[in-house]
Amino acid sequence: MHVQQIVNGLMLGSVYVFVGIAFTMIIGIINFVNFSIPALFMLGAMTAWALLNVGVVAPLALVAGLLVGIVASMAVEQVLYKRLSGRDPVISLIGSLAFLILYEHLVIHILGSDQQAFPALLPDFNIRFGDIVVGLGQLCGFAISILLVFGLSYLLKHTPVGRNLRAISESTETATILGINVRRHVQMMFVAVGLFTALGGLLFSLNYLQVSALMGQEIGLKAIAAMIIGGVGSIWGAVVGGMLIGILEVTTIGLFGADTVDIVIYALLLLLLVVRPSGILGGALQSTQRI
Amino acid sequence: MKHLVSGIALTVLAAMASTSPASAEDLTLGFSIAKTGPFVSLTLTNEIAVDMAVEEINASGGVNGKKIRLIKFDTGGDPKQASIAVSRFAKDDFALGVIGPFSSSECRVAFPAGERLKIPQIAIASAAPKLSEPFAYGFRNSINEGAIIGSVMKALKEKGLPAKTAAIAHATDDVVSKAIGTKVLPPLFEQYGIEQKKTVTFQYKAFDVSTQVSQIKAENVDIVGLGSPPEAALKLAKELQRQEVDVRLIAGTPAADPDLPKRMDGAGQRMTIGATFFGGYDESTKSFSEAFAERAKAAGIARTEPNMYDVNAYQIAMIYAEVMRRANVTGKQSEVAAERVAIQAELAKLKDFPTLAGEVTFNADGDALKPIYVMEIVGRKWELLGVYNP
Amino acid sequence: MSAPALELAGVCKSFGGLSVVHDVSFSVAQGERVALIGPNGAGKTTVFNLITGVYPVDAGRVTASDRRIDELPSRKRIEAGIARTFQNIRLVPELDVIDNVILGEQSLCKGIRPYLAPIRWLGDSGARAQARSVLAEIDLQRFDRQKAGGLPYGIRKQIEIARALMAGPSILLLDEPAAGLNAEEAAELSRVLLKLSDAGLTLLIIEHDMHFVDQLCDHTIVLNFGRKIAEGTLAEIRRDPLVREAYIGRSEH
Amino acid sequence: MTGYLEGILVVLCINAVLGYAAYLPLSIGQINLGIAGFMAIGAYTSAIVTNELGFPLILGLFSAIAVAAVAAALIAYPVLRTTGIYLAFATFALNEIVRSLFLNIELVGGAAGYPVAVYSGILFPALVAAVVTLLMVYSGATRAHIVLASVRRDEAVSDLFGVNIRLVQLIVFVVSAGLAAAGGSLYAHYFSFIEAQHFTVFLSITTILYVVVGGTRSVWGPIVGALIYTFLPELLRDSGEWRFVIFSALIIAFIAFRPEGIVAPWPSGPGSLVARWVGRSR
Repeated sequence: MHVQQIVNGLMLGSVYVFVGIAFTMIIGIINFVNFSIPALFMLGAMTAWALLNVGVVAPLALVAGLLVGIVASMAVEQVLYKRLSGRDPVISLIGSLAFLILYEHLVIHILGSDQQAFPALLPDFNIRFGDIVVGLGQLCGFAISILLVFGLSYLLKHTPVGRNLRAISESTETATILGINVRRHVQMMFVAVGLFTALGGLLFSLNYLQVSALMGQEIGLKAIAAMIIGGVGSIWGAVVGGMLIGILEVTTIGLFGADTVDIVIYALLLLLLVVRPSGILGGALQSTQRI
Repeated sequence: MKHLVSGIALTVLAAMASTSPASAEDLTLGFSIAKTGPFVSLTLTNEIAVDMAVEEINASGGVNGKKIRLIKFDTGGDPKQASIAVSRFAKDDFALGVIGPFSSSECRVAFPAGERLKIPQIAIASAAPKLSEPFAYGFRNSINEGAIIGSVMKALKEKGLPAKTAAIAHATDDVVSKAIGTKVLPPLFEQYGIEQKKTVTFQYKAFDVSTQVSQIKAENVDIVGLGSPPEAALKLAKELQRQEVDVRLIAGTPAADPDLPKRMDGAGQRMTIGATFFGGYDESTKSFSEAFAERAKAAGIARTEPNMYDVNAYQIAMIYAEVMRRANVTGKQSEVAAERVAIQAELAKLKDFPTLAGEVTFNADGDALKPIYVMEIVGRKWELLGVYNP
Repeated sequence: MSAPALELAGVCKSFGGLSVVHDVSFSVAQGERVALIGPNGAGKTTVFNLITGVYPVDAGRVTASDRRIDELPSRKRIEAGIARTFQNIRLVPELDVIDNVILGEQSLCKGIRPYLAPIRWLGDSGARAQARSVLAEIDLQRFDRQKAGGLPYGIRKQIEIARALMAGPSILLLDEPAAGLNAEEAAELSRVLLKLSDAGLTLLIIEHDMHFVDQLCDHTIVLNFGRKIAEGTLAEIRRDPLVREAYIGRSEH
Repeated sequence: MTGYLEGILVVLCINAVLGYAAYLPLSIGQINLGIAGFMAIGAYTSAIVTNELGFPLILGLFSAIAVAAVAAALIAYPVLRTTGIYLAFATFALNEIVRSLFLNIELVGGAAGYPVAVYSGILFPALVAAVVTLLMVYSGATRAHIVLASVRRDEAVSDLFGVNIRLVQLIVFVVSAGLAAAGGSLYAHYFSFIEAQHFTVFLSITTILYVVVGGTRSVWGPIVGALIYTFLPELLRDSGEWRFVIFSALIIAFIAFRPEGIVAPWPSGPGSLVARWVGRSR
């Protein structure tokens, strides 16, 4: 039976990896602590659900979900990043938290706060090996996130855009002096994070077949833990951190029961923050001391 | 800075003025609703049921020749607001009693306040065991989970349905679910000679229960006793379907949502629960459901079928009308304190009061005793298995 | 001859292999007014940071009136009588000028009592009185109730001096005090510094304005690429070929 | 005093005390997301000593503050090794740990919550809130306010003038925990019931948000923030869910256009915009 539990752990971990990457990308590259990401995750899913509920054809609803995620992310950039660029990350943390609460209450007001069943677009979104069940949603989510990690590493190392982004992550002032259009790159980052996080929300809904206005909170908190444990700013760190938390959660539930899950995970997070704030893989993308 | 503080003080006075003074000839009742916040999907429609009851009472001549006047206050499901609601109803509106609050967490804060102010309250959906026992002025028009799930077990036995081995799955961070999982189910399983195997736990807001279901699958039991709110029941049923685990879920009132079979979308087949209302039971319940559905559509609410909490709220209004009649209440401001005590006395000895969906009695703890409808999910609808009196 | 107010012996500092200060030694006698000059990037501000402990020395010793201070934590060095100003203004803009100055005597506040007095409401007694008198010394008392952030550059520069004086230092390190001042303001400042020096305060000043140095200092040390290349009166160092080369480069002949 | 206003005023008192618990770390540039955790420690301590040991109300409050302060002092060493957003994450983890612990300790009722016998009425919370406000406003006039503002603006310079940065951070962390515990005690004894699910990290977050709106650079900031956070939803009472949307939109507007909050000594007055742009280009 353990194989199924490990599969469950990996599948659960892949959700945290997906959102963890979004967090670590935006902190690592433009030093902006974006706590509104869990809301973008939820907005993608809830928009798609609402449209499907009204009878919109599936592909259109899914694309609309992505668009809403992007627009919401752009709003955060316009209102917060544009005005606060350069100010300390503490203010960006507080500002993005306010956006998280705004988006959640907006959705609660329009679509209600209770949990909805996401229609099963594919009859059985799972693959079965003997009695082992593997969720296809998470599998593609995991595949996409690994693809993205390779893609992003390649982009950062070998392309001009990547070089510009790395310059920006070192210091926005010098990047501007060097003639890099920082604003355009930052906007591109926010669009990428919006698209990517909303996609995460859709994959989650396809697999767990459930959405709610507050779904972002539970996943967001654990994804932040994954980012930190892996190493703030390191994309591979988010992958390692996410998987570790997934497995840890599954084993803790198996051994001690669900009520100790929060204690175990956040105790590990606190320990790591104190002993090794740069996380398991260290802030590869950017010097963590600066934050 | 100065102008700012005076600005805020002005707005405070405006907020106070909104509470209209009680006119002499009305009997005032407070209605504590959770229109925003976590319970909104269950509470949204309580207002319709209570309005229907009050209109019915006032149309048939009111109580002792006086009309019932309702003061509504939205607590948003927040315990602090529920306590503020009670002190407002008691001190500002001179209410004779309070319909609500809705949830256990709100009751735990509102009942002590009601006790101090000596104003009766009848909770709509609170099911935490022994909650109202220490409060003379705290009543609950909901049945404790032990009686509900007991009836479910009785129905399974009578119908000879397979129930030799059982597991328990309950949420750890919701007081009612934890009570069901730890204090209600184990003794019942023993009483009915069912071999209890593993207990699995989950957080009610957790989105992934695959681990727990894999543990249940390993036990291959006949039934799973469930202590959890509707959302978690939905998640568990869907995961059981995904991992192809064939088992019958049994649960209490937290999972009693008329829309649950539709939301299960094929999962949770043969899930059995007990509830204090079944729409299609008899003529009076059918006509109530139809009238309710019209108003729900008019109000643009997605769910048009009344849930048991709507019926509980409707019954509470009716109970108040009855006890106020028995205590021949006048509603004069000077008499309000004495009349609240009289109402409390009448409520304490309320026995077999006939109302919609059966007769209501309040036991010594202040909880309701009324018929329990045991039903199971077949396809996308609830099917009635039997009616049991606790 | 009493021990020098400040003495550096063989002080070195390098950042990641780049040697910024190399074997610098000099001493400043009690009550003396010494200028530390050199082209940009010569390591002048780094020397100040080494003296005040912003970062540790890699080698060498720093002593103040015969007491070794390079091992003291930066927080304790001000108790050894060393106060400083900064090249770019580092005041607290949202606080009144008088509060910024009061911060200067922070090192003299021991225990809990100094933190209990409501100095803002007590009008002119205790800390506020002393701060106002220090401001008066450099003729800035008219700004005491204004926010430090809203004042012109020159004024803010001098408020930093007042803050440093508040700590009752024996030696005052001034980092380009005349920068941003016009001729008249610079003359006024040097008149004030002369008065303080006559009252026994030792001054070590980083400055590019040679006229200001000439008016004020009797002894000058020249740094270039982290090394001391000359020392002496201003007239002597003007004739020193090494100094001329450092500033205007070697002639082509 | 109407029943309605009485309840709202007690909520205002609790929000003000909690606001000062969030204000202190903010006044030296730290985000402490563990406020709700220490509020829980205060609430449960006060409830236990009054329920089980028969302590009077005032002793319940003091033991709540004492226990929370000691807990903060013990945990301070590891937690304060982190800075900036790491400190925010560390205190957020701390908050979740404390909440989950209370959720699982059966002695205090675990998930079922814990009833509180001793009722405080409205005078006690009003008195405690008034005393806390007076103390904080008084501290605004002392040297402490100068040191805190200086540590917030420039730790290096403060250190050079003799400020012991580590000690200031420790004192702020412990006092903030004590204030949060006081808020917890007031909550416990007025609402007569406490449950661990109430003290989530989102309670810490909303507290910090309304203090930021009120202003983190003046001792009046938390009071103004608490007034707005308590009364705005009441004014929008009939607009249902919209009141939360409007409230969070208001916070975003402040953070984007006036991050220093309503009550801000500088930049204030007509020249502020110019001064701010000068400040920004520094």
